[in-house]
Amino acid sequence: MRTLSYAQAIREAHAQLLASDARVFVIGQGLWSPWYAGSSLEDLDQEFSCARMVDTPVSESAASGLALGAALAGMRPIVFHPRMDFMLLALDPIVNQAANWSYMFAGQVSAPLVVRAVVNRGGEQGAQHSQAVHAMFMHVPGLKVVMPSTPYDAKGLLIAAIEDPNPVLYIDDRWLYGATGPVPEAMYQVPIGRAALRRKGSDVTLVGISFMAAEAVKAAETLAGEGIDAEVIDLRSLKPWDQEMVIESAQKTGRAVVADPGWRTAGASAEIAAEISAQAFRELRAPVERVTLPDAPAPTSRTEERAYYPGAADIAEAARRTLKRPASKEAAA
Amino acid sequence: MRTLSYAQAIREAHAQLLASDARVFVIGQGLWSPWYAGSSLEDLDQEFSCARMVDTPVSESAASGLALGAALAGMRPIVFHPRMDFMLLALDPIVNQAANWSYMFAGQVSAPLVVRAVVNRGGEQGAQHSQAVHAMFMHVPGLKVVMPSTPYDAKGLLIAAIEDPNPVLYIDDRWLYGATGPVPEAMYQVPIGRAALRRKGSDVTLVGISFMAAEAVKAAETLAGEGIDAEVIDLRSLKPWDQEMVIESAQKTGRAVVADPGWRTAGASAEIAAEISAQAFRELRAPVERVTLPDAPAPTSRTEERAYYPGAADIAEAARRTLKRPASKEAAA
Amino acid sequence: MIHETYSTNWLLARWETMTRIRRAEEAIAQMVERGEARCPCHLAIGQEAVAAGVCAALTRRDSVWGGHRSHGHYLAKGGSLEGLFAEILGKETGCSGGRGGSMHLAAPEVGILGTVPIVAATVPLAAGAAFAYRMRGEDRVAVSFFGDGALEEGALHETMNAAALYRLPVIFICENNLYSSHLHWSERRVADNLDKAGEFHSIPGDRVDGNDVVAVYEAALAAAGRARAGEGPSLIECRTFRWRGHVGASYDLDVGVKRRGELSQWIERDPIARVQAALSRRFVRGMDERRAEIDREIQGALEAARRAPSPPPGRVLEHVWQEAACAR
Amino acid sequence: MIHETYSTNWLLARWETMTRIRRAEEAIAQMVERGEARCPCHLAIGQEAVAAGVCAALTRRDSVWGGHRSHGHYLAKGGSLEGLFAEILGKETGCSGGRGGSMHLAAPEVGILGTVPIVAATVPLAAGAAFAYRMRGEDRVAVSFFGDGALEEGALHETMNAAALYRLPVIFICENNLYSSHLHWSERRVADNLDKAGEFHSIPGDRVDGNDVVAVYEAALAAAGRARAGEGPSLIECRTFRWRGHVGASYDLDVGVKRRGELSQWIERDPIARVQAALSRRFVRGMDERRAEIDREIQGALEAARRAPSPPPGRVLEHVWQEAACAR
Ligand SMILES: Cc1ncc(C[n+]2csc(CCOP(=O)(O)OP(=O)(O)O)c2C)c(N)n1
Ligand SMILES: Cc1ncc(C[n+]2csc(CCOP(=O)(O)OP(=O)(O)O)c2C)c(N)n1
Ligand SMILES: [Mg+2]
Ligand SMILES: [Mg+2]
Repeated sequence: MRTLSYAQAIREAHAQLLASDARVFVIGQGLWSPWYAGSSLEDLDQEFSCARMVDTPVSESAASGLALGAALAGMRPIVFHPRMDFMLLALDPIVNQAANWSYMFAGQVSAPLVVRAVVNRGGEQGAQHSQAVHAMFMHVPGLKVVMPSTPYDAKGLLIAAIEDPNPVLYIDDRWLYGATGPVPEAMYQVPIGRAALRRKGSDVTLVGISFMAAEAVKAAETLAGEGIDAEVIDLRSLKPWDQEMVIESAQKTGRAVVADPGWRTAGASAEIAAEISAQAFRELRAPVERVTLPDAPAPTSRTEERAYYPGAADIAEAARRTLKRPASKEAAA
Repeated sequence: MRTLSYAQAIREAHAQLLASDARVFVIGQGLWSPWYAGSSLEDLDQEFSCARMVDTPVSESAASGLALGAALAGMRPIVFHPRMDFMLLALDPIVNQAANWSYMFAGQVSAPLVVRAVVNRGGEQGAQHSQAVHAMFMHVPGLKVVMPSTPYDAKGLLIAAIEDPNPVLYIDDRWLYGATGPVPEAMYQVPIGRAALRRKGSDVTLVGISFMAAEAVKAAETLAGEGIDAEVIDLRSLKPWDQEMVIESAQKTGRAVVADPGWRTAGASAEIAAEISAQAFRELRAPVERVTLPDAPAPTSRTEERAYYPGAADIAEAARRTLKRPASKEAAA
Repeated sequence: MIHETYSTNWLLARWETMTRIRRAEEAIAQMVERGEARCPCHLAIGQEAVAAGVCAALTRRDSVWGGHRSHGHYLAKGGSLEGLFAEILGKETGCSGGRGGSMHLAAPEVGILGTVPIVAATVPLAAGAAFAYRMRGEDRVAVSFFGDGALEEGALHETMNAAALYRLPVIFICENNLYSSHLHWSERRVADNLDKAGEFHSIPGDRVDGNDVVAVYEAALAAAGRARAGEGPSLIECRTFRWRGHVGASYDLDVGVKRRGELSQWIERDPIARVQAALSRRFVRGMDERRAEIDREIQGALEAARRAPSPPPGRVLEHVWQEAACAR
Repeated sequence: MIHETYSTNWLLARWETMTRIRRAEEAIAQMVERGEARCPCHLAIGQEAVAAGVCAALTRRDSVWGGHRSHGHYLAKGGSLEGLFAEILGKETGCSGGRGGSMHLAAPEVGILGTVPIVAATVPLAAGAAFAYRMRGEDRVAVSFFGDGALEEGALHETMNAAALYRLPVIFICENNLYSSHLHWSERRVADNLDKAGEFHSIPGDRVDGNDVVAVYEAALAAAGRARAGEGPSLIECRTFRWRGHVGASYDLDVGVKRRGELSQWIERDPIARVQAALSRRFVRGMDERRAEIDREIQGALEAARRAPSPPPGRVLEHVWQEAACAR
């Protein structure tokens, strides 16, 4: 199979959707510029015209509302927010309106809106350009939330999001744009709500979200070298999330680490840890560990950024704790 | 001690703060009208002038930003949102700005802003006038979040919120406005971050938030009649929350029910259940139970509202489950 | 005033629409007073000419979008009376399946994809529907009804910029009833110039007597013409007044809103009485029977709504998500 | 053009401020090119007259509020060079303690309570500070600097309404550099009339040549006068141009933004050269030494910033919450 980068896979999904479905268009801030979407939307304006790749004024709320209105009127828009932080200016159309529309009118009107938000962290950008607030949206009934970590899922989940009759929040992470992997050329869907088993294992379950799913895979390799056989689940969908796969795995291994690129308190990791703790109550042999951002805004300086962002080493360390293995030397240092 | 209603206690806190601190003012939509704040702000405009009780145009974002700017410039504003749903239009000033301000400038500038949001549910108002989305804000570093359930705490927490140098989200619930209780006449603070033990017990810990804390007290009475001795903790503060009291209690009783007036998935109850499960891992004798709203927007019709909102009976039932007691007859019916 | 060029039939049709709205809302007021309607109801009694005049300029395929005070929009566009009453009573047969109450009305079959009570929320949605029409090359117009208060929400200004930029076939109808809940306009802004709200975006603005159904109709027709001709959005400020209070059946005088003087002046400018006067000048007969017929229609719809079942509690989780998109 | 009524000293002071900004930003551009500065830097080279002209009309106790492109505002208001460089290098001695980088600058001692990069975010904050001044009866003015793009955000329009309604001592300075990142104004709106942005709220609007420091100063002084006299807000559109790209050191020509022709025209209208020409017409000498002096100052600040320590990683959780409010 071909290999594509994560950004290329997102671009291809857009291109194929635009080519195959006249109802699809993209609207939002930064579509025509390399600053905002990286290569994930490159030249789509030239390929499909600026009329279907609508780069808007700096008006997050109206752009999102416009997209929702078009969706209610039968289109399949993707509204683009180059940083999740900016999307917070559009909470009314997303949370009050899109999420509730089907329910409020007892299913008479569909809101097939895709909201795409990019997590764009690090690079000394600081508190207002780095936020990963997926947990806020995971909380909202009526929304679906997906966070792919591989090129394959990046393409398949975007297509699934467009096909879904409900509002879907699609969150990609710039830190994954360069990651490569096999991606079929044809259009395909990755089912929303199903996790992916990235590695079978028997000692501990690592549940990863988005970038942290990729880190969990790395952590599992490290752990394998120490004789720890980790099972790795990439959640892919946050709402609904694949309780079945996660719970079964935790019941099997008796240990779990949840790795989330968001903040800790009341984050996605809390939901997953709470459910594992309840549903695998008998089988768990250690408390569920959560590896998350600390409860602090993003700093800017490189030294503080390094201290701030967790990664594979932290996941491995948490896995060792569930197994009561001694901390690794680096971690101890 | 005097007895006041919850609404009167809120009003008294406002009045005393306005009288004693020239930096305090209230700004927001609906201050001069009985429709929005119930009696919780009654006649304060006449007592303290419309210049300090600023009823604004319908501009949630600007009103919140104005309040924040005034706070940065040394005032102690309370920005009022008569429904939490409307506050979603002001997420930028609250989440991107107020919450981050201290951190972004390394503590050089304080943002002593109180954001007051009213949860105003039921009454067939439906999906956009009923939301209790405190969990979204509990997730945000830099904010504090309090949710009083008694008149005493309603007064003491508002005063504490004003005294706090950080942005504090103060959430009150219209369903509690008529509740009465003892309230000292003098000004006093209820410390932010400390829960209240409402009932000592040994069989199961009921952790309640806001309206559901009041329901938990009722549930404990019912349970007492069945020989179940429940300990009831009113969380009062969501961020930071009193892990010490909650965890110690859960360790003691070995059983816990978290009762939250918000939605289930990724809600406040998830955080509390996850922490109890992890920190009382050895002591827990049953999975932590969560009593929450279902993952659905608020309906309107009375029949559906009744099915939608949980209460004391649901808490009692959850407690019985932790003790493997048979379900009560009504619940089974 | 009532222009002579309009046929008697045309005037009668407007009179009928306005009277149906008036009588339906008076029935709702009674339901509120009796405690039979429990959801918050915002009545537009006194403002009927705006809904009736605008919708007369539209086709069934055009869409209208409203807010918390939208009974009139819903009825003028052709929504069913029984669906409205049933919705307000929280019945399964309501136009929103009993999920919305007075503040959330839908009638997709006549171009109402939803009215919701977050102030200004449907304004960008209307523009988005217009965006869809323009993209698909359809000859359709979207109308956004909103109040004077809605112009205080930033999203409305963002939307006007977008509508002008994309030359959207959208009409912004500002129903300026001088109040936003308890606050008079002068407590909320410095200038009485809402017709100029779109000027910054070169959106033509018109100010009309919102109690003159012909004036409203003509302005809306001109705006619809521009929209259909690809000339983009228009804004119409319709000056009017709600007789009843902000919410519920009372007249606001009970809650300290000082508008007694204004109220009596505006009641004299009753939009229905004005059309009726024109009709009587033309010696049109049978107005009493016509009114009685409307009342029978209302009574019938109300009784049907009362008989309808409430939604069964067991289905409260339905429609959070859809399995398949509704055909549109 | 440069008015004859201004003293040589006055003109020299403006020249010095603008030159300090220019040279500091050129140094920052080099730091970006070398990879020494890693945070996103938005340079205002070419726009110096706006910051310098406005701040000349203010006192130390007045506050200014900015956004992502605020090096000039910070320096013109009196922020320290070393604090700026250290911040951009992510050092503990930075004006924001190394927590903000170029996009988050603070200098409370000279009235900068924070600049942040969410477009339009500080506009309501500036109005809020003005609200505080008015409430306390202080003779202070708040200035809100924002770009042409910021007028597309609804919050800005909400804020203008509030500022007009409460007659706040706030000045809205729109630095119209014709672009919002890669988009020319004509791709974002239909009319070139940003000076009219406040008209709907009766806010007086002025359009000035933003590359003429005297014109900017005079407009700002008039606006500050109105604010201090209790006459409320003003808006000034300063037409200018950024020479460099939206972000970073390059000229944008690399990323397909077609503005080569415009750029060379605007470089000819260099605001610093214009003052310098006026000074040379007055036979002011020693300009080279003055420039060398500024460069030495910059070099010294830069070296001090380089020597300063990075924040220790162990303190990354500090200042999420404060124990006690900062004195203000
Ligand atoms: C975002 C938001 N803020 C506040 C409210 C509360 N509210 C409901 S109706 C209303 C007044 C609206 O006034 P206007 O737009 O003039 O419409 P009218 O009621 O006069 O028809 C307000 C403030 C709301 N529903 N939504
Ligand atoms: C709310 C928000 N949306 C989008 C962005 C991305 N962004 C950063 S700067 C900018 C352009 C702003 O243009 P303008 O206001 O004209 O200022 P200029 O860059 O020209 O100085 C944009 C869109 C942002 N920072 N914040
Ligand atoms: Mg009104
Ligand atoms: Mg610009």
